[in-house]
Parts: sequence; structure tokens; C-alpha cells
Amino acid sequence: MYGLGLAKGLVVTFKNLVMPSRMVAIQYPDRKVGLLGLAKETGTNPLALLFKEPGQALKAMAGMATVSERLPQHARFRGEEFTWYEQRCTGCASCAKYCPLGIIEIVTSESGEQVQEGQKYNIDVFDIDIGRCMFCGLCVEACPYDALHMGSGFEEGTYRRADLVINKERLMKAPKRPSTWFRPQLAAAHFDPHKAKEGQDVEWSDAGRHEQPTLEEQEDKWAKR
Amino acid sequence: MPIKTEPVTINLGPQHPSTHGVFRLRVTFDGEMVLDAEPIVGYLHRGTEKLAEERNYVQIVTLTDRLDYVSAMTNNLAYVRTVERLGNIDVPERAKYLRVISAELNRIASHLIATGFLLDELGAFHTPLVYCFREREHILEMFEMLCGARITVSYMRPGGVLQDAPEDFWPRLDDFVKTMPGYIDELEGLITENEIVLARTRDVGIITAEQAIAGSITGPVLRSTGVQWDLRKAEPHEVYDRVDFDIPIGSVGDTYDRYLVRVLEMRQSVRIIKQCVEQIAPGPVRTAGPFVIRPPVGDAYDCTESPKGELGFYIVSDGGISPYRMHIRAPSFINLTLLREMLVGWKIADLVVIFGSIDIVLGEVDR
Amino acid sequence: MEATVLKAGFDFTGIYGFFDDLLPESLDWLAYVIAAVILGAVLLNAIIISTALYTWFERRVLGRFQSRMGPNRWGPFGLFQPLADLIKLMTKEDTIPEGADRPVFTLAPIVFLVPALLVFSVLPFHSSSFIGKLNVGLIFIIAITSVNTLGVFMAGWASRNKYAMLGAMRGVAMLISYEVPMGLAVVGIALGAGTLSLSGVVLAQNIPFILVMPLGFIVFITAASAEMSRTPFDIIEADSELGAGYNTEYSGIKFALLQLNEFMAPLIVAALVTTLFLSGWRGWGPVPGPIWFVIKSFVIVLLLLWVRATWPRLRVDQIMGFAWKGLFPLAIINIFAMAVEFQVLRDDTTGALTTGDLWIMAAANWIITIVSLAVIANVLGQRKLRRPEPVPSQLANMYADRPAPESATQLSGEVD
Amino acid sequence: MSVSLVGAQVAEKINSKMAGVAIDFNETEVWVEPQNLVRVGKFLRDDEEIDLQMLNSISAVDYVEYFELVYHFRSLRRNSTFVLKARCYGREDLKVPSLVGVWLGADLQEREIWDLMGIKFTDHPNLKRILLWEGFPGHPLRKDFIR
Repeated sequence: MYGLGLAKGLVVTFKNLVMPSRMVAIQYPDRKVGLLGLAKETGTNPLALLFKEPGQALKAMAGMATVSERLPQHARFRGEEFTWYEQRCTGCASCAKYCPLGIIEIVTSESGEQVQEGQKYNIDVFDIDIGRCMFCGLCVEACPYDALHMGSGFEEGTYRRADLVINKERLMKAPKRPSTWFRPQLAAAHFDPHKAKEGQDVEWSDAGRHEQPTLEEQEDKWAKR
Repeated sequence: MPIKTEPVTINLGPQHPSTHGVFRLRVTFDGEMVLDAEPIVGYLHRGTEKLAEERNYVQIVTLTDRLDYVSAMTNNLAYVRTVERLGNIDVPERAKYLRVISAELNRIASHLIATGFLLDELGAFHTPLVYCFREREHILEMFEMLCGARITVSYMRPGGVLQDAPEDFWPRLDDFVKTMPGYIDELEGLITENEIVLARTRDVGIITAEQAIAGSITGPVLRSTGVQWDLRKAEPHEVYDRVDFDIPIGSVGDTYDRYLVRVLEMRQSVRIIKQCVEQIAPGPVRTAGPFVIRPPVGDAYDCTESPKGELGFYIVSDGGISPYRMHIRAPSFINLTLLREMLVGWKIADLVVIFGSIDIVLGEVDR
Repeated sequence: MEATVLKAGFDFTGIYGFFDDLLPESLDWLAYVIAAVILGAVLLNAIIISTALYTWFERRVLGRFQSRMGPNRWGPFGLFQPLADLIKLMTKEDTIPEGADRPVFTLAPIVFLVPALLVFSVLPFHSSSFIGKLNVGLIFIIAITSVNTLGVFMAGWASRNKYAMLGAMRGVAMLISYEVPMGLAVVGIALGAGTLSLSGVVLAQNIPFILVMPLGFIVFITAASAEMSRTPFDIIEADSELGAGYNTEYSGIKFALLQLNEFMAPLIVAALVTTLFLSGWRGWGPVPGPIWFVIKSFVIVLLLLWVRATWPRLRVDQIMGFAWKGLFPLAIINIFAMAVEFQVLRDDTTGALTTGDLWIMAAANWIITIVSLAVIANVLGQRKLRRPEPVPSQLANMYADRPAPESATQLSGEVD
Repeated sequence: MSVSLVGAQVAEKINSKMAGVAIDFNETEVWVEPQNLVRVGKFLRDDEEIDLQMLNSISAVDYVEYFELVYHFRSLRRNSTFVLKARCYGREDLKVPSLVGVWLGADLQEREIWDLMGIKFTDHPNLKRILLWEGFPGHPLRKDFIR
């Protein structure tokens, strides 16, 4: 009583003011850095920095230099831009059927091969409207051939709603860094989309869940019967 | 000649700093005193129950995340248990443990928000609120590890859990279990014996046990009146019967008791998680089953103890791929029955605090 | 009593003297006016810039309290943030609600700002500050600080908004009821220092008055923080209940003036407390007078910030009760104690108090403070804070259908 | 686990008290006529043995030929649950007595059923729409609600 509780409150706030471990704010797009911070970030010692790029160093001294900083994401993060392997996709449209919002538009046409034997359709249109998507991942869960994977980024903002529709070309060109959500084979391979550098995309052949049956197995399974 | 005063009617409208979302309260004041308070809800009504009739049983899981958007895991758990009871699907052991761990983590996150916002309404300039959010961040990061999303988790499926926890989830959970009691002590240090908090919340907005039961109030609000009732003990589902924990109760049923019950429950949840981590064994996390479930004709009601109270789902199935009718027993909605009795007679400052102590989430009230 | 240390260098007489030589004899009043204008301009700009800097400082420190950064985007370490705020507020449209009482609405911010600036004029920043020697300084301050009560009501009434009206009514009740303890605390100082002029008070403080009359200090700082409606008394613009209280309808430059006043208030209280209780500019060592003044008021500002970041708000009736039942008797006890000690200890001829007497007074006052605080706390209702043990009610039994496990009713929260 | 009361026993107890009130029952549910809901409710609440203290939830289901009101009860003292159902035929201006007199908790739930399903509850303190605005045409949760 007698204000002891109030004093206890003050002690707690003072502890949070003083202890550096409590400073948890992450300055998202870029972090303001002083000269030493800049040196640590660019790996050069502060003096060399002064001579190499004086402009940057002076800005750093005024505490204005910025260094990009990101929230550490987990490999299983359901990102926004999908990863799609056209080699694996047979145009079965189970992703479009399974999406609760029905925002995947897929148009396929005859591909000439024998469709009964599991050959592919030609996919003419494959649009995902991520403007209305809630990234629940049911399409990725429903895809039987592991052709569609969740992406890993979240910075897909655009100025026009029409740009939010991901079309087939954009999916084919995009770097293949899928999230390991509902893809245990990627997790087993310890693939982390956020740390993958340039050349470390996941190829279509090893993005699949079940092992690829060799040609002989397929033949004796279908042709012989 | 008595001073001619006239009651003022004010809309503590959908747009107000302390209404936990789009909740409108038409309040009639006589000066500072509340004469009459009438809740007007429906601003966040998305017709979840109508939408559910057009989706199959797995797609509805994404709908239930958006009900009580502060504790999505418990919504999933309640829904999924009802579907399992309807289609008598059994659940592997490891999935049960993963469900209880994520539900209890969610309870801590939800209680942190309730306590943080209660202090914010008391006027403590957002500092305790930021501390609570800082702790909640650890939990959201763990959810991101489990299911890829922080809030809209849709982690559970009828028949188990969508996917197993990654390896780096467990060390993170152990570290959380070790540090969380320390943070709770710090939070209590900031609040529990604080004279101003005591002065503002002691004997404010009291409801008695009989009133609470007659008003079908459940959850921490019911327990704060001294009624020791918790579905995790009354109807032990998943692994709650293999885990030892207590049900804290309040003594008088005022705002302070509601706050204290929530803090003690947070400690018990940490205790449950610790025992679950010790007892969990490797194994499958989901019983194999078709994507599209067709439960037999019939109806089923099942419920679980969400941080706000008893969250129940009543599903009627006509054998098709989507439910014929799904009714959600939302604790936040029903806990509002006694709002008028709790508020009348108190001042504006208390109105905000009492309303905050009931801890409703508008996604669940309006469905 | 007055150590008239006429130092050369930059002070009022200097400017006046300079212009006096320049102008012919008949225009010496003009020299006086010019000197006053220059000094006023310097003082005004100093205060407003320091308030702007203080807004940056408060937001940064509050950020640190809440484990976040605070503004650091604009300019080095976010120092241009106040400038950015000012530009934003000046360019924002200055709306007047329809049906508002226009003249009163526009006049309110001015009524807020003028007293805040006037208080600074009287404070003795340095031993030779001319205005600080105003012989009725204490009464001037008490009179000026009570003007913003009028401002609160004008703003609340004129903006024709129910929330603002509620905020204004509360504000007026609180501000008036906290004038009394603040005034009485100042009476204690007048007794201790023997004079009403602020520089006299500073000179009399061989021991800082905070040690001599701790009760006076507690009453003054509580009443002053209520006077400027800071936590735990910020019910005027209680953001969780009334949105933004009286400044709900203000925008644009009027809102900037209100914000300026709100952020100037802590500086005023800090400066006042340093002058009255921490012996103003007096300090040992090479550090000059004004720097000591700034350091001491900086410490008080930090204390106010610390309290603002931590404590919740009291309810209106509790605040009023605390003022009349809590602070008022404490202030009277303080005056009574000071009067008795002053009468007993001062020597008959000059009526001055030696440092030795001050130490005796300090010892006596400390005991009186502890005793009276304990008594008042008990009287004010500590009993209510005890909590009966929780007893599980008979209305529910979770184990009705099966034997109750042994550790069923362990209610304490410790985690094994 | 919560013991769900056996329909047969409860129906037999109700019929012993008020003849012919419990029309039909199965292992966990009992059907009653809508008009004597209040009498059955009072009996279920006050009876020593059944003692259903809390009205857990009211759901309304539109089976096109009739509307079915499903009342879930719970006894905290005996940790038991019970389901009471009532069928009201016809589609326009259905009248069902309100249970607010017996359990205060029915208040908001009945207003929601009136709002979304269109079943009127007689002598309810303030039967107004709770989720939708006053002028909303029709009741959305009905099967024949086509906007």
C-alpha cells in the first residue's frame, strides 16, 4: 500500500527503459545507422570508410545513413507471389476448384496427346488474382502434382488493382523460390526461400512430393496391361 | 429551485478509441453517471453462417479463423472437433498434443491483449499494452513456424493438424516456456498492486454468480464471480485430462477479479504447454482421408474453452459436401447480455473499463 | 537581502544602456521599449523552440519506455520531427465545426498560450535576471496559471461537441480544485524564504527547499501535474474515454497552439519546481548558473515523463476527493509546521533564517511528512484494497460426473 | 466428460409432470410443442434432479417444411448437457414464446434468430434486429432468401 505498488510500476518501466534487450523494435524498410554501425554493416573499418565514400560517412555521422533491415521470416511463411512449375502442371484445375474464393482462373485446351494416359493439357490462361486472395494455401494443399507452391515474399503492393492479377508469363519468369509450406520435401532439403541466393532456385524436378517414376515403371504399369 | 438538468445521449460509436473494434453503445448520461446503455452491433457482420452453407468442410476452416481473430487456433479447434464428432473421424495422438499446445499459446496471446487493452483504457498511456504486444510477438512467430501465417492460421483440419511442427519450433517453444513466467511477473508488478488500478477496478462492474449463470456468461467473466467452471476440466477433450492444471477464480466478480483471473490463467497455460512438450511423442499428425468430407446425415454440437468463453459449433449435415446449417455459439456475443446491468450507475471512465474487462472481439460478436 | 551583483555582459541594463546612449535624451522611453521588445523576442523564441525540442525529446523517451524507437526518420535522430509536425499542422485545413461559437473557438488557443509564456518571464534563470526580481513573483505565477482553466472551458464549450463539453466540464472542476493545494504549497515557500520575489526565494535557499519542506514538494508537484492535466490526472483529454477531450474539434494551426501549450506545461512545472524547491540557478563548481537551472529542470522533466509513461488515470470523483481530502490537509499541515518553525527559529532582529535553522526545520518537517502521509493514506481508504479469499461457489462442480482429482482446488498461480 | 441426459428419462419425467407435452425423443433430445416451451423450460430449470441452470445456446434451422429451434442446456452443478427441440410449421409470421423470463441469456440470441431467421418471439423485452439494420428486407439465413 502507500504507493508501493505505484513505485513497483515505475521500477518495471525503468527496467524496460534501460535494458538494451528490451529494445525490440525492428525498423522495417531501413535502419538508421551511425558511423560505427555503417562500418560494421559494410565490413570496413570506420576510418577507411571516411576516405572511401566521404558522403556516406558524413551522413552516417549525422545518424542519417540507412541500412536495409528485415523481419526474420520462417521458411514456412505463406508468401504472396505464388511459385508455379508449368512442367509439373497438368491443367487439372483442382486448385481452382478448391479455392474458397474462386479466384484462380485456368483455361486449358487439347494438347493432342492421349489425355487418358495422364498426359497434360495445354494451359492457355492461368491467372491468380492475389488482390482478392487470402493466402490460405488450400490451392497448394489441393494440387496433386505439387505444381503450385506458396511464395515467400509479402511486398506485392501495386498502384493498380489490375496489376495484382498474376498471369502465366509472370509465373513462368519469376524466380522459383517456393515457401516450404505443406511441402515436406522442401523442408527436408532444408531449403529456405529467404536465404536462397541467385542461382539456388528449386528445379521443377525436385519440387515434387512423390519420387518421379522412371519410364520403365510407367510403361509396365500402364502399357503392359 | 432545483437545477434543471437533462440527460445527454451519446454514441460511443463504432469509431471510438476503446471499443475493441466496431461496437456501438448508445449511452444516456446524467452528467458523468450512466443511466442507460444499449449495445448496437452488426457493423462487422459478414454472414459467416450463410457462407458456411456454400463451402466444403475444409474451406470453412479458413472462415473460422476470422471469427475471433485474436484466437484463431481455438476457433479452428472448436470447429474441427465438431466435424470430427459429426463424421466420427479419429485424431492421432501427436495431433492432439499439437492442437493443445497451439490452443494454449493462443489463450496466452488473447489474454495478453485483454490485459494490455484494459490497462490502456485505464489510461496508462499504452506502455503496458506495448509490453503485452511484445510478448505476443513471440507467440505469433511460433504460429508462423507452425502454419506459415501469424493470425489467419487455418492450421487444423478435420482429422488432425495440417502439418507437423518444424524442428526449430521446439527449442523456440522451450525458450518461450522458460521466459514467459518472468514476463508475467513483470506485467503483474506493473499492475496488480498498483494503487490507481486498485482504486479504479476494485468493486467496479460487479456481477454475481447467479446473474452470470442466468445470463449464460462463460469464460473468465464467469470464473471471476467465483464459479469454478472451465470446459477443459468439465469436458476434457484432446489431452486436457492428461495434463495437470488449475482453474483460477475471482472472489467478488468485479473488474479487478476478471483481470486477475486472466493473468493466473496465462500462468496455467504455460504450465500446460510445458507438460505437453514433455509428453508429446513422434507419430502421424493427420488421419488419411479424402479432401472433401461427406459426414453422415445428422447434427452435432461440440464446444471448447476459448479465451473468451465457451465457443461451440452446431452443425447439421444432410450428407452433402457442405453443412446444411452451421450455428456458432459465440462467447463474446452472449457475454454482452449483462452489459446493461453492469454499466448502469457507473461513470464514463468506469463504463470504458467494465466494457474492456468483458473482453469481446467484434469478429465473434457479429460473425 | 538582495545580492546585487551587477555583472557586465549581456543583461537587461546592458541593452537599455546601449540604446540609451544612442538615442537623444527625450527618447529614453524608446530605448526602454526596444530593450523590452528584444528581450521579449529572445525569451519567446527560446521557449517555443525549447518546447518544439521537448516534443521530440518526449516522444523519443516515451518510445524508449515502450521498447520502440520514437521518431528518427526526419533529420539526424529525428530532430526535424517537430518542424515536420509544425509544417503539417500549418498546411492542414483549419476547420471550425458548424454551429460552433466562432469567436470563442478561435480565441481559446490564445487564452491557453499567453499565461504559459508569461510564467516563463518571471522565472529567474540567472542571478542578474531583471524580471526575476519582480517582488510579487509567487502570487503572479499562481494567478497566471489559473487562467488556462478559462481556456479549457472556452475550447470545450465553443467546439459544440458532446465529448469536448464533457472534457471541459471535468477540466474546470479539476483545475479549480487543484489551484487550492498549489497555492497553499506556495505559501509554505513564502514563509520559508521570507520574500515573495522568485529570485529572493532562490537566494534564500541555502538548503534546497525540497529537503526543508518535503510535504510542500509532494503537494506542489502533484497539484502542478494535475494543473497541466498530465497522468495520473489527464482526465481533460482522456483519450480512452473522450477521444481527445477539449481539443477534439481543433485542427490546423489552432491545434498546433494547443499542442504547444500541452507540451510547454511540463517545462513550466519543471522550471517552477527548480526555482521553488531545488534552488534555481545556485550550484557549485565551474558550471554557470543557467546551466544548473537547465540540468535541474531536465531531471524534473524526466521524472514527469517517467510517471506519464507508467501510471494509469484516476477517475474524476477520485481526483476531486484526492484534491480536497488528500492534498488540502497536507498543504495546511505543511503551512502550520513551517509557521511554527519560522516563529520559533528566526532571530528577533533581522528575522532571517540561518542555514543551521534550515537544517532543524528540515529534520522536523521530514518527520511530519512521513506521519501525515501515513495518516492521510489510511484515512483515504487503504482498507478497501484488501481482497477476500476466492471461494469456489456451490453453483458449479466440474467433477460431478467423476471423482475429483486431488489437486483440484489449488488456486494460487505458482507454476511448478 | 459431460453426461448428456437420456432423452427417454427426461421425456418421461416431463410427461409425468405435464401430460403429453414431450411429443418425441431420441437418445439425447426431446421434442416439444413450441407453445409450451416456457412451461418445460421452467420445469427443467427448477427440477432438483435435472437442474439445467444455463441455457447454453439457441440455434434455428430452416428445414423448408418447418423451422426447428434447438435449445442446448447445461447443468453446471451436475456437469450434464441436454438438447430440447421445437418444430414450428409454416413460413410466415411464426410465433414462439420467448424464454427470456426463464433464462436471461436467451435475450440476445432470440433477437439474432428473429433478425436472421424471421421467427418472432412473443413477450421478448425488446425484439429488434440485432445484427442487420432496421430496414433490411427479409431474413438472410432462410433457405429461400435470394437477394
